[in-house]
Amino acid sequence: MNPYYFASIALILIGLYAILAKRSVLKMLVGLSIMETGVNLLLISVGYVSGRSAPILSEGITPDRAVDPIPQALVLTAIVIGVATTAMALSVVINLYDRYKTLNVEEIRRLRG
Amino acid sequence: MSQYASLLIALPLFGAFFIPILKRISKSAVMPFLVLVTLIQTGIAAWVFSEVYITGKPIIIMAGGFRPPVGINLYIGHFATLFVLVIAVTSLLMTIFSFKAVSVEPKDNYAMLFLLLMLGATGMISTGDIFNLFVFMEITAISAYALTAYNKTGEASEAALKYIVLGGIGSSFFLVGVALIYGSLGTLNMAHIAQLAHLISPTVAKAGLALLIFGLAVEAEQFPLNAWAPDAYQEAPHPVTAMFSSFVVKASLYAMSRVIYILSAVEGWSSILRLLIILGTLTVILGEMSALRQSNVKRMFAYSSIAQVGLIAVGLALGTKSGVSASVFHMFNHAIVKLLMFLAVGYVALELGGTEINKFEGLGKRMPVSAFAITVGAISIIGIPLFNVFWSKMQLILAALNAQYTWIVALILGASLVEATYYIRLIHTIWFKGEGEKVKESSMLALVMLLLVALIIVIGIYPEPFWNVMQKAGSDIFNVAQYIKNVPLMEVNP
Amino acid sequence: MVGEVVKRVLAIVFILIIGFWMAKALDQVPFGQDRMLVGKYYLEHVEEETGAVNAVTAVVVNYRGFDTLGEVTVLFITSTGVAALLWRKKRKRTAKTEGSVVLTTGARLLLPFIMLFGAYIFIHGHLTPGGGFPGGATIATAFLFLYLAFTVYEIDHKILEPLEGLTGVGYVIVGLTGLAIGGYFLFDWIWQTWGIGKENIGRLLSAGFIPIIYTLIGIKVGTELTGIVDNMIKEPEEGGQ
Amino acid sequence: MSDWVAIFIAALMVVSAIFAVEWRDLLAAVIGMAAVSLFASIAFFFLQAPDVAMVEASIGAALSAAVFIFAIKRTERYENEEEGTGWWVRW
Repeated sequence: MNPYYFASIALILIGLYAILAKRSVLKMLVGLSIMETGVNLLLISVGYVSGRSAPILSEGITPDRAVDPIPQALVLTAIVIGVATTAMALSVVINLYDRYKTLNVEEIRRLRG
Repeated sequence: MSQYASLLIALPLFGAFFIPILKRISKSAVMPFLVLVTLIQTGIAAWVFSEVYITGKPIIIMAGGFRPPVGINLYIGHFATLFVLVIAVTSLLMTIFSFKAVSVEPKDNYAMLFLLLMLGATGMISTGDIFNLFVFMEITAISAYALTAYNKTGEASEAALKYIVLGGIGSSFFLVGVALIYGSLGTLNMAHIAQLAHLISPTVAKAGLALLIFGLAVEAEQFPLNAWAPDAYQEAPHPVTAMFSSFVVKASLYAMSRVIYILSAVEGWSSILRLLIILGTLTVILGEMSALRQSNVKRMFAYSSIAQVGLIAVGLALGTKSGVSASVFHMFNHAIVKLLMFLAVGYVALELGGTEINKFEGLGKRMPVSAFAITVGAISIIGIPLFNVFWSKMQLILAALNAQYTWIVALILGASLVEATYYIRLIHTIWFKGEGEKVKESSMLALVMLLLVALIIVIGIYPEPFWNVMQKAGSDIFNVAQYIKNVPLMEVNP
Repeated sequence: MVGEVVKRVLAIVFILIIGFWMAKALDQVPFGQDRMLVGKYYLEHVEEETGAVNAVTAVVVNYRGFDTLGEVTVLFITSTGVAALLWRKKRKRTAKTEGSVVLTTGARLLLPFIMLFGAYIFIHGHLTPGGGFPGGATIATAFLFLYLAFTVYEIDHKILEPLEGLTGVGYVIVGLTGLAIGGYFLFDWIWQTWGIGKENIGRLLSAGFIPIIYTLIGIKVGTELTGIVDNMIKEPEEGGQ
Repeated sequence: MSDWVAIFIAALMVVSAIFAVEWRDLLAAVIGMAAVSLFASIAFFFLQAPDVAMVEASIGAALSAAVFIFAIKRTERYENEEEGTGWWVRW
C-alpha cells in the first residue's frame, strides 16, 4: 500500500480513536483536527498522478504534464472549513468551561433522559 | 430569465453580509431587515415554484455560465422548489416569532446566523454537485452549532459541543466518501455520476455510499449519530428548534436519498437500501421509546421528531416510487406539524418560564390558542383521520405493502400507538389538570398558529391536490434517468 | 474498570472495521494513475476560458465559484458565531507582560511588510501558488503579532466589522453583475464578454475577475481571522458576564 | 528515492499524531497537532500541490494552533489522569 494512503487512513483512525476514547474535550478536538488533516491528505493523494508537476501552466508545462487540479481546489475549501469548525468548537468550549469549570466529558452531563 | 432563480442563494447571502454595515447605521433596523429579506425570499421561492410547476421543467442554474459537469449547477426541480418554498415560509414565520423569543444579545449576530441557516438548507436542497453539497451542509451545520449555543448557558454549550463532535466526524466521513467516488469516476456532478454509475467498481461504490450516508446521518438524525438531537432541540432558542425540525433535517434526508438514488445502477445497490432501512427502524424504535419517558415537553417533541424522521428514512429506502412519494408527503406534513408544535411550545415556555410537564397543567385555561395548537398538532401526528399526517402514514403503509415489507406496517402502526400514549397523556394534562389565571396571548402569534392549524385541516380534508404535487416531487428523486436528461450535460472526453 | 476495558476494545474494533473498509475500497483507486475526466478538460481549456495560468485558481474562482462563495460564507459564519458566543457586556485584554524588545520592534517594523506580502500573495493568485486564503491568513498573522507584542493593542471594531460585511457584499455584487451582464450568476464578464487582457496571459493584468475576487477574499479572510483572534484573546472583566 | 521520502514523511506524520493524542499536557498535544499539519503540508508539496501546501501551513498549522492555544489559556492545561470512553454514544 502506498505510504500516503497509509498515512491518511492512519491519521483518520488515530483521530477517531481520540474522539472515542479521550475524556478531555480539548483532546477530542485535537483528534478531530488530526482526522481532518488525514482526509485532506487522502483527497490530494487521490488526485496525484505519478511523474507530473503542479497544475500551473507556465514555464513549458503543458496540460498533459500536470496533476489533477480539482482535488486541490476541494482541499483548499476543506481546510478552511475545518479551521472554521475548530474555532467554533473552541469558543463553545470556552463558554462551557466558564459554566462547568471542567473539561472532563464524564462531568459534563447535565442533559440526560 | 430562469437564471434569476440564483437570487435564492444570492439574496440571503447579501442580507447576511449587509447586516454588519446596517448595524453601524441603526441597530434597531436589524430585525425588521430580517423580516424584509425572508419576505422577499418567500416571494422569489413562490415565483420559482409556479414557474417549475407550470412549465413542468426543472430550472437549471449554471454558476459562471459553464455547463455541467464543468461548472457547478443548481437543480431546482419539483422537489427542490417545493422545499425551498417550505424553507422560506418557515423562516418568515420564525422571524416573526424571533421578535418575541430572542432576548439574548447580540441580536444582529443572531440575524446573520439565522439567514445563513436558511441559505444552507436552501443550497443543500437545490445543489447538483456532490462537493457543493458538502459546502452547503457545512454552512448549515456551522450556523446550527452557533445557534444551538446561542443562549450561552452551560447546557446549551454542552448540547452544541455534542453536535460539533458528531458533525465533525460526519463531515470527515462524507469527504472520504467524496474522495472515493471522485477517485474512481473523475467527476463530482451528480447527474454525471449517475450517467457513469455502471463504470464504478461495486466495492468502492458501496463503501463510498455508506460513508456518504453516515456523513449525512448526523444532520438527518439517523440512529448511531443522532445523540446530539434531543439536547440541541431542548437548548436551542425556540425559533431555531422549529427550524431544525421543520427543514434542516429534511434537507439532509433529501440529500441522502439523492446520493443513494443516483448510484442505483451499481451492482449490489440494494444492500445500501437495507442498511438505511435498518438505521431508520432503529431510529424509530429508540426515538419512540425515549419519548415515552420524558418529563420535559420540548425534549419529548424532539424524540417524537426523531422517530418521524426515522419513518421518513425507511420510506425513502423502500426503493419504490410510491415509497419515495409517501416519504416526501410525510416530510411535508411533518414540517408543518412540527413547526406548529415547536412554535406553540416555545411560546408557552416564554410565557410560563419552562417546558417541564407540570408547567402545562391547566394550559387549556391559561393559553387556549397555544393549547389548541398543541392539541391539533398532537392529534395530527398520531395519525387520526381528517388530519394531514393520516394520509402520509396511510401512503407509507401502502408503499410498504407494495414493496413486500409487512413488518414495516407493524412498525408504523406500533409507532403510532406509542405516540398516542404519550401525546394523549400530554393532552390530558393540558385540558383536564390544574387551574391558573389567563395569560394574554400575542395576537400575531395566535394568527400564525391558527393559519398552520387551518393548513393541517385543509390537507387532512382535501389531500388529493397535495398528493399530486408530492408524487411529482417524489418521482423527481426516484426517476434518475429523467434527472440525467434534465441536466444539460456537456461531453467531456477522457 | 472491566467496563472501561470492554468499551476501549469495542472502540478499537469499530475503528479497525472502518479502516479495513476504507483500505479495501482504496485498493480499487490505485495511487498515481491518471484517472482525470473533468480535470483534463480544465487543464486543456483553462487559459482560453479564464485567462489564468494557475489551474487551481481558475477552478476555485471560476469553474467552482459557488464552492468558494460557500467557503467564504463558512468563515463568515464562524467569525459571527465566535463573536456571538464570546459576547459579554464588558471585555478587555488581560495579558500582563509586554512582549520583549525584539518582538515589539519587530512587530512595528515588519507589520507593513507582512501586509504587503499578504497583498502580493492574493493579487498574484492567478499566476503563482497562493491566492486569497493564504494571503488573508498572512494579513491576520500581522495582527496576531501586534496582539502578542502589545498588551493594550485592540483592533477597531467600528472598522473591522463593516469592512468584513462590505467585502462580502462586494463578492455577491460581482456575482450579480455577472448575472446582469452575462446572464449567469458569478459569470466572468470581464474576460468572457469584454475580453480585457486577452493578450496578457501570464502577466498581472489578465484573468478577468480573478484578481478582483481574490482581493475581496483576501481582505475578507484577513478581517475574519483577525476578528476570531480578537474575540478569543479578550476575556470578560470581573462581573461583566 | 522519492519512495523513501514518502515513507519518511508518512512515518513522521503518524508518530506526531500518536504523540498529539497521547500527551497529557494539552499544550504539547496542540504542538503535536501543528506538527502533523506541517508534515502534511510538506507532503502536499511533494504531491505537487503548492497552493494547498501554503494554505495548510498558514491556516491549518499556524492559525488553528494559535486559536487552540488561546482556548487553552482560558481553560485548563492538563488532562485528567484516568481515561475512558466518552458520553455521546449513550442516549
